Amino acid sequence: QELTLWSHWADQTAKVKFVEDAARAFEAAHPGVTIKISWYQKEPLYAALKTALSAGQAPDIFYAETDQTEYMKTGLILDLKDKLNWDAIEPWAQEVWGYDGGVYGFPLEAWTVETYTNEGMLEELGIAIPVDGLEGEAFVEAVKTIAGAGMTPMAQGVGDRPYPGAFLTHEILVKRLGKADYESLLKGEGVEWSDPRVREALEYAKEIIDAGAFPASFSSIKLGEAHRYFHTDPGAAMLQMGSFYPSRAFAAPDAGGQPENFALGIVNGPIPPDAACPQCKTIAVGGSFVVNAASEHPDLAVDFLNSMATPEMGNAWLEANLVQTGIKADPSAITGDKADYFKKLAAANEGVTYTYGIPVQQMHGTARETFTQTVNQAFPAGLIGVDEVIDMMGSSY
Amino acid sequence: MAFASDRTAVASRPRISTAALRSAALILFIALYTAFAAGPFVWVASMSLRTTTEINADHYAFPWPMHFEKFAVAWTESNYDTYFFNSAAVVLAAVAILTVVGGMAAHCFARYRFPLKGVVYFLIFSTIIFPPQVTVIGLFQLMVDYGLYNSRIGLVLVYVAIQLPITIYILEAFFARIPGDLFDAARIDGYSEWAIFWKISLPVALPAISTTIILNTILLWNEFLYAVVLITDDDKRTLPLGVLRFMGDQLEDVGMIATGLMIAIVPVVLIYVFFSERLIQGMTAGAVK
Amino acid sequence: MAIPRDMNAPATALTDVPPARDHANPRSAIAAFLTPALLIYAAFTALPVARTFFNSVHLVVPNRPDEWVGFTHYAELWTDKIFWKAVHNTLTWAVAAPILEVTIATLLALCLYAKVPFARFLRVAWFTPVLMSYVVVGILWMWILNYDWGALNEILRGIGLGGLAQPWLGHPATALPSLIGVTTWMWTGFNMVVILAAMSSLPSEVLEAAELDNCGWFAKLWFVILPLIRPTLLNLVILSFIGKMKIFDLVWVTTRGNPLWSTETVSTYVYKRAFQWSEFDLGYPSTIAVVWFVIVLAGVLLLTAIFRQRDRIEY
Amino acid sequence: MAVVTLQNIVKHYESGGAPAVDDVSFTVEDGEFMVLLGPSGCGKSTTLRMVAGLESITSGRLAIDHQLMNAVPAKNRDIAMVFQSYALYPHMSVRDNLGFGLKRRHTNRRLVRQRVEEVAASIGLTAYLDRKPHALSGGQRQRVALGRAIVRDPKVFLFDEPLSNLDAALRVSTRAELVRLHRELSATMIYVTHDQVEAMTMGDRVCIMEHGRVAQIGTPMEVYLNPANAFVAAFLGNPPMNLMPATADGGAVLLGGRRVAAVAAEGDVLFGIRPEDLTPTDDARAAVISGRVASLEPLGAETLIHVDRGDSTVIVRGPRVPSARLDEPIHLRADPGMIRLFDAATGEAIRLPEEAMT
Amino acid sequence: MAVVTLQNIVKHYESGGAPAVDDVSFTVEDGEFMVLLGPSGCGKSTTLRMVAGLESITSGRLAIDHQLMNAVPAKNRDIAMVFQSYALYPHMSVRDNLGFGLKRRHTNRRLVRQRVEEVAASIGLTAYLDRKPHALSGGQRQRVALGRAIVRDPKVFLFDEPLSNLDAALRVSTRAELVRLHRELSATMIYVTHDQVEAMTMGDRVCIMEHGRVAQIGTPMEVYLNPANAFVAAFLGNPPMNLMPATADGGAVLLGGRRVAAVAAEGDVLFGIRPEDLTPTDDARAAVISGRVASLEPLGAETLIHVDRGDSTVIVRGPRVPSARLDEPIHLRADPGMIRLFDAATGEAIRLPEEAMT
Ligand SMILES: Nc1ncnc2c1ncn2[C@@H]1O[C@H](COP(=O)(O)OP(=O)(O)OP(=O)(O)O)[C@@H](O)[C@H]1O
Ligand SMILES: Nc1ncnc2c1ncn2[C@@H]1O[C@H](COP(=O)(O)OP(=O)(O)OP(=O)(O)O)[C@@H](O)[C@H]1O
Ligand SMILES: [Mg+2]
Ligand SMILES: [Mg+2]
Repeated sequence: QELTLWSHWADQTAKVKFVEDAARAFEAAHPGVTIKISWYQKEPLYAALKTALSAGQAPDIFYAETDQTEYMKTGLILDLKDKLNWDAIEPWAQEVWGYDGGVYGFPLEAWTVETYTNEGMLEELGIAIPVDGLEGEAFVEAVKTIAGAGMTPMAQGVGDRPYPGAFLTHEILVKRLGKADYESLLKGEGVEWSDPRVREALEYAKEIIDAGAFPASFSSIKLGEAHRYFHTDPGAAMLQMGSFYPSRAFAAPDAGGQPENFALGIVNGPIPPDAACPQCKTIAVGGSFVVNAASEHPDLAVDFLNSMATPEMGNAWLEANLVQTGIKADPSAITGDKADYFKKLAAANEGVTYTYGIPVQQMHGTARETFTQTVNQAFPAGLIGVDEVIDMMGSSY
Repeated sequence: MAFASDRTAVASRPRISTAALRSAALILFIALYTAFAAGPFVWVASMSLRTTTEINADHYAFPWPMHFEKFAVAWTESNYDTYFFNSAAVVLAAVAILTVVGGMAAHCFARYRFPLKGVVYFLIFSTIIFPPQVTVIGLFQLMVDYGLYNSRIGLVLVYVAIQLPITIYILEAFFARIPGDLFDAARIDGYSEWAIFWKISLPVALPAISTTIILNTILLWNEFLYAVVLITDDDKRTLPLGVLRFMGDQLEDVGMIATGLMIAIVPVVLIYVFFSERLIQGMTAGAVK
Repeated sequence: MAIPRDMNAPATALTDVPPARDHANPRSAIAAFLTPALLIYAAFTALPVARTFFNSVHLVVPNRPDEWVGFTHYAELWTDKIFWKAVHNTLTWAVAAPILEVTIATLLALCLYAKVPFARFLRVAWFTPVLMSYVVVGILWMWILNYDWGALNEILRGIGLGGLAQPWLGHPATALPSLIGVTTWMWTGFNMVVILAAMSSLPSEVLEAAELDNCGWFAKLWFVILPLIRPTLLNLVILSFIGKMKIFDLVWVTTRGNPLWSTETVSTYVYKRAFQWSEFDLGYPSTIAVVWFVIVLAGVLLLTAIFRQRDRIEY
Repeated sequence: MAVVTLQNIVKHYESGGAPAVDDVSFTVEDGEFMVLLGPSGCGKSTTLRMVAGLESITSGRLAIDHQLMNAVPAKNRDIAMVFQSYALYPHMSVRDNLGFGLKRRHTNRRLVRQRVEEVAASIGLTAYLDRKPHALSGGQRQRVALGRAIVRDPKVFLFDEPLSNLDAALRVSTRAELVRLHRELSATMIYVTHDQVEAMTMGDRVCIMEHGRVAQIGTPMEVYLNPANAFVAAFLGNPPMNLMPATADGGAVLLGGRRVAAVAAEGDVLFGIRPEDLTPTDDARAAVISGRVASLEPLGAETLIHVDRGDSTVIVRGPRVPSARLDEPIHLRADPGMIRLFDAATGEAIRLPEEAMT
Repeated sequence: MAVVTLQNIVKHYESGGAPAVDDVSFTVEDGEFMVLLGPSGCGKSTTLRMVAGLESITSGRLAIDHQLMNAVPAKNRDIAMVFQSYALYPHMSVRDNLGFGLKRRHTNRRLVRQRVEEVAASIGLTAYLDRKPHALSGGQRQRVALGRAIVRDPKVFLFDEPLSNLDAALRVSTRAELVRLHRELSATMIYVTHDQVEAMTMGDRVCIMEHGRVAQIGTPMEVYLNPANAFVAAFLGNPPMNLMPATADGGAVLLGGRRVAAVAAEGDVLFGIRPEDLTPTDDARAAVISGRVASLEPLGAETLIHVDRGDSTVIVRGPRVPSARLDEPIHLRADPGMIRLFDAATGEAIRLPEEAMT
């Protein structure tokens, strides 16, 4: 019997190794079974999957992310509700993959949106940001101070991704509206973009942006570059980034990692005035595996996924990839030089309320496209103002 | 500015100063444009010999020491060898088939009159306007039906199909200019139409053939969309995916990307250098004239 | 082949002549030459295209029978702002780029035609950009246009024009022009080679006649050379036009249509709709493709009509 | 060798259009050298190409050696053709050009090689066997084209204006070579030209065509001396026959009021006389034509005298140093046996009574 | 109009290579029609192109109207040239082709238009003014090329084999037209050709070139009758002068043992006589040449008799119906005034005593 699996992460060796190891272990435990994995980049994978699924040629298991509700909608993937070992999986991760009563994905990778700080630089400028974050004008002042000193306050860029530019606005909106209202805003169900709270939140974000939060090269900085920009050259005070940050930053400095002795801090992002949920944060389920509904060995496929759904595997993932997972794991069990980081991360996430998924994972079609173009890029780049955002987003549903 | 037929000293002697001024401006223009055209290439070439750390320190320094070992690393660590040979095999086969099949069709359009010739020609040619991003899906379904999905042969045939119209277009123009007497002479020498195609049309049209070979090789060597969608096995994939791999998600490894780019560019440059004189001749007569 | 018959049979029987056989255009040979191309064309081009036309009036979702939706996709397209923005961008590109490419290429070809020194080297140097794929070119130019260390801004700063330094691909006003510049960089050399070839095959005596008719180099260029290579120029314009109407890879590698759709092209939009919008329906993207096909075809026909030579040029 | 028979051959390029060849019939005997002569566009090449099998025959019958050939493709007709453009294969050496047709028919390499070298020697190309055509002079190319035909030893040779791309001197010598060749091979040859010197000096018979139809067939001297109609008369000869409008009153032909011939015709006729058959005379009454010397054209060996008759010009061939002086009146006597008359309406020749003929 | 002076003109295409034109000097007088005649590759075109300014002059002086022209670019020389290929602007109508050169010099549109129509009328092109060149026949194109030259009313007209692309009949009539034109415009013209009929009939003077050097300059009759050397003798005439090796013993020239001329020369000479100056005779003793009739070439108006002398062939121009019979012996008498002798080594003509001259 042969199981086929297509996945993203072709160039992320740690993840590849994790899945390949699991596959080899599974093969050892199930003689006669082979697992054939094709590794792709994300773009090509999506193109290949789209065509292959349309033609009924997709593999048994494949990579998916939570925004791909079309799989569920068209019944192309298997409902795993009664199949997967859900006890080993975080409840929020299960909730994210819920659709119409079923649960569809095995949430291997997960991450939170964090505001990383360059503690050394902040100290030099005499700015202190508590773990719980700065509120209202305090944050704006901090940004102004940093910018005034000729430094870059926040190192984001949108050169190659449809979401990092939106982190600032997104976090502010979450905090201002609270989890439920924010989700209905994004889905276009209930809360409108013309809602005064939205406007206030946007105006607050605009204030930060106008204070010079982002570098001039904001539009061309790519994800990887933003990391380097933040920790090495020329250096920035803050970086709002997914918690996959360390998967790159903890590499050797020669390979683009952060300098030794870099004082990395993690804090809560800016909190808008009148925040409904000052301690709201975002957790996103990233790379997940789903089972093709047309698979010839669905049970075998589920068995394979279950073989990864163990706390040991969860910890192995954490250690190898330095990013969270939907598998229940115990970060405190991690020892060694990364332990410190996981402690900080745990501290930063102490007592927060999670919203699930960043906006592009929750939106569809024109709205998502408009969001990427405006909130993710044009707005933070200072190309458009609050009114345009409201107009364009409002008319995009 | 001197013209070809002005090469005589006759024309330029009396107004030396303005002529010198003009030629200085001309040389400046040419130098600037040359820097513009070739500079980027030189820049990547230099970066391909430097490590990312060196590059980040100074993006424009001379590549010293030269890290030729990067090529070896790129070649071995990223499956480049497999990709490279797949690309070579697929492109070679596709270009060979294209040359023959396209040549045959072009020969037919150029030499014979038959009913609906204009319509057929228009049909074949008009489809080159179609965005491949859409047809690829329908094509995918068909490839599965044909049992050619995830096979290099399938990719070869698709490549033939996408380059066929332009190949026919270029060759037809050239074939049409081969004097008809040549074919009549061969007929009288006792050759069948088929033999005439092989022994007269193709050899005589060598310049145009080289043109299409170069163009097709360049375009197919760099083809990306179909290569991604129609091939799933890693050991059947082609080079453009390898190039993309270097600009991976994790790190901006500028130096390594540059090395990968160079590996992808060099074969095409070699093909071009090898055929470039022919290309000129081919252009004179075929293609776009 | 007919069996040869005796000619000395009664000459009245003109009717017994075998049916005329077209020696100049033998049917069987025509069929043999055309069949392979037609088969490949039908199997790998015509069917997918036909399929696209079919899809454009259906809702096409896997695991569901195709549903006839009439022209609703077309109606939707009519009001799709992003689509029209993409059309606008693509047309701008498809009009500007051929003009730039062909004009600059003509100038360059003239330089080489005038036999400047190192002509062979220059020809190769100018041609090299076209040897690189759009992916390579895209990466390369992202570096060149990089705000912080890109060559363009470095040069501007170097010559004291640092104020003009821009995030070239990041601003709606400069993104599209920058990309147009990139395609111009890429394709000018190719056009130059073709034009040079056309110029070299001009009859030298006609140019000499022009000289005797009191033409300086500009008059010769304007009144004689350009009109004579007009068919070549037209072909180049059309090729370039079609190429830009389909442009995808470059945008995809560099800007993906950002910022604010200022570099969105029809092809990238089609791709987004087909592969990225988390929808399986192929109907709408197919509709875009069909509408675009019609627009491009019209454009090509229009170009040909405008620039067509009423008479052939023979020399 | 072979007999070529054309029977009522018609060719329409476009159905419905005017015929390019219209009801042409003639037979080329075994070993005969037949020349097709006519102005540009009269259908010579088309006729030849139908014989070769390069062009389909719209109607009529074509036979070679009494075998009907209409449906036989060119490659099976065993015919050799020399093209005006030579049509040498540009990518092959002279050797391969010569051997190309042979190789198709014989497989024995050595024999082919031998035959090629034999022919190359006979036409003086041995030294050039390994050159490509573009490295040959016009005359050498022409000889390769010829060699390619000879080497095959075909049933019929066809020539489509093979000399017209050569310069004057070469043309003369190649003409002689072709005649020699014909004599040696005693092959059936059909030769298309619009140069009448070639037609006159080379052909056993000449077929003169006009607008796709045959105007006259005969030996060179026949057609020169007794043109079947005014077209042939005006086409042949350099300068051609002088043709002047005259009237016949039933018993005699009157030219400018003078009685110039006795013939049983009526109405408007054309009076024809060749330039060499006119001689200046002092006896104005014996003259058939009088006029003024308009110009003298010395050709070295002889001088052409252009005589202005008022409404028309007559050309006379005179000796190197003619007695005529520019602008002076001149009287011309015509050789009575050389006078030809044509119907002014149809152009057909009018038979003169026996005594008036040569 | 203008005087064109060439003084020791030399042209090397490749420095170090053989000169294409080697020390050529001559003067074309105002209104003169000068023909450059010579075999292919002898440097005629090169000479002409240097006069036009299309080719640089390696050394020597070129003057037009006594003004040194070496450094003046073509467009400022006020010269018109008719090319062998016509070189019409293929994208312009006949009207624009004619008017182009004028428009480049005058701005007055109406004058240009008027002049173009005037010239078009004079060369019979009025009906074709709006056609493009490709829609014209060869002869019409030729006339456009001519018109383009005339319309400008230049100082000097240059012609580079303007008739060689025309068919025989057209060539004759265009020749006459050119002569008329020259007479009407009385313009200075230099005319390149390798066709000696053109040279003979058109030129006021003929300059015969060989290997880049001037072989002889003179009026057509001068060069025809008294060629300066054997090259000119063999080049002119169709068929050319018969040249036979003979020996001189100081007082007489011996040809085949017969005494054929009295001259004060010594050693090997060439005995020259033109075909039209030989006449068959029955008197074997009066004959200078005897031989066997090798072939008869009837040309309609006359017949060429090829006489085989054993070691060489002599051509004789005979009447339409010659008395000579194939393969029979023949004796030829030479017009004594027409005998020419050349030094066998240098080819230079040997002056004959007065009495032997015409
Ligand atoms: N392929 C063709 N299609 C249509 N018409 C043609 C074709 N070839 C020749 N014709 C026409 O047929 C007629 C006869 O042409 P053909 O070539 O036989 O003339 P020709 O006597 O050989 O003339 P030339 O001396 O110019 O070669 C002409 O009116 C010509 O225009
Ligand atoms: N552009 C050139 N470069 C080098 N050599 C040349 C060039 N043009 C002509 N020649 C050489 O110069 C010599 C004279 O050439 P030219 O064209 O003047 O001859 P021509 O007398 O006009 O001959 P034709 O009758 O063939 O036109 C020839 O040997 C020729 O090969
Ligand atoms: Mg013909
Ligand atoms: Mg010449």
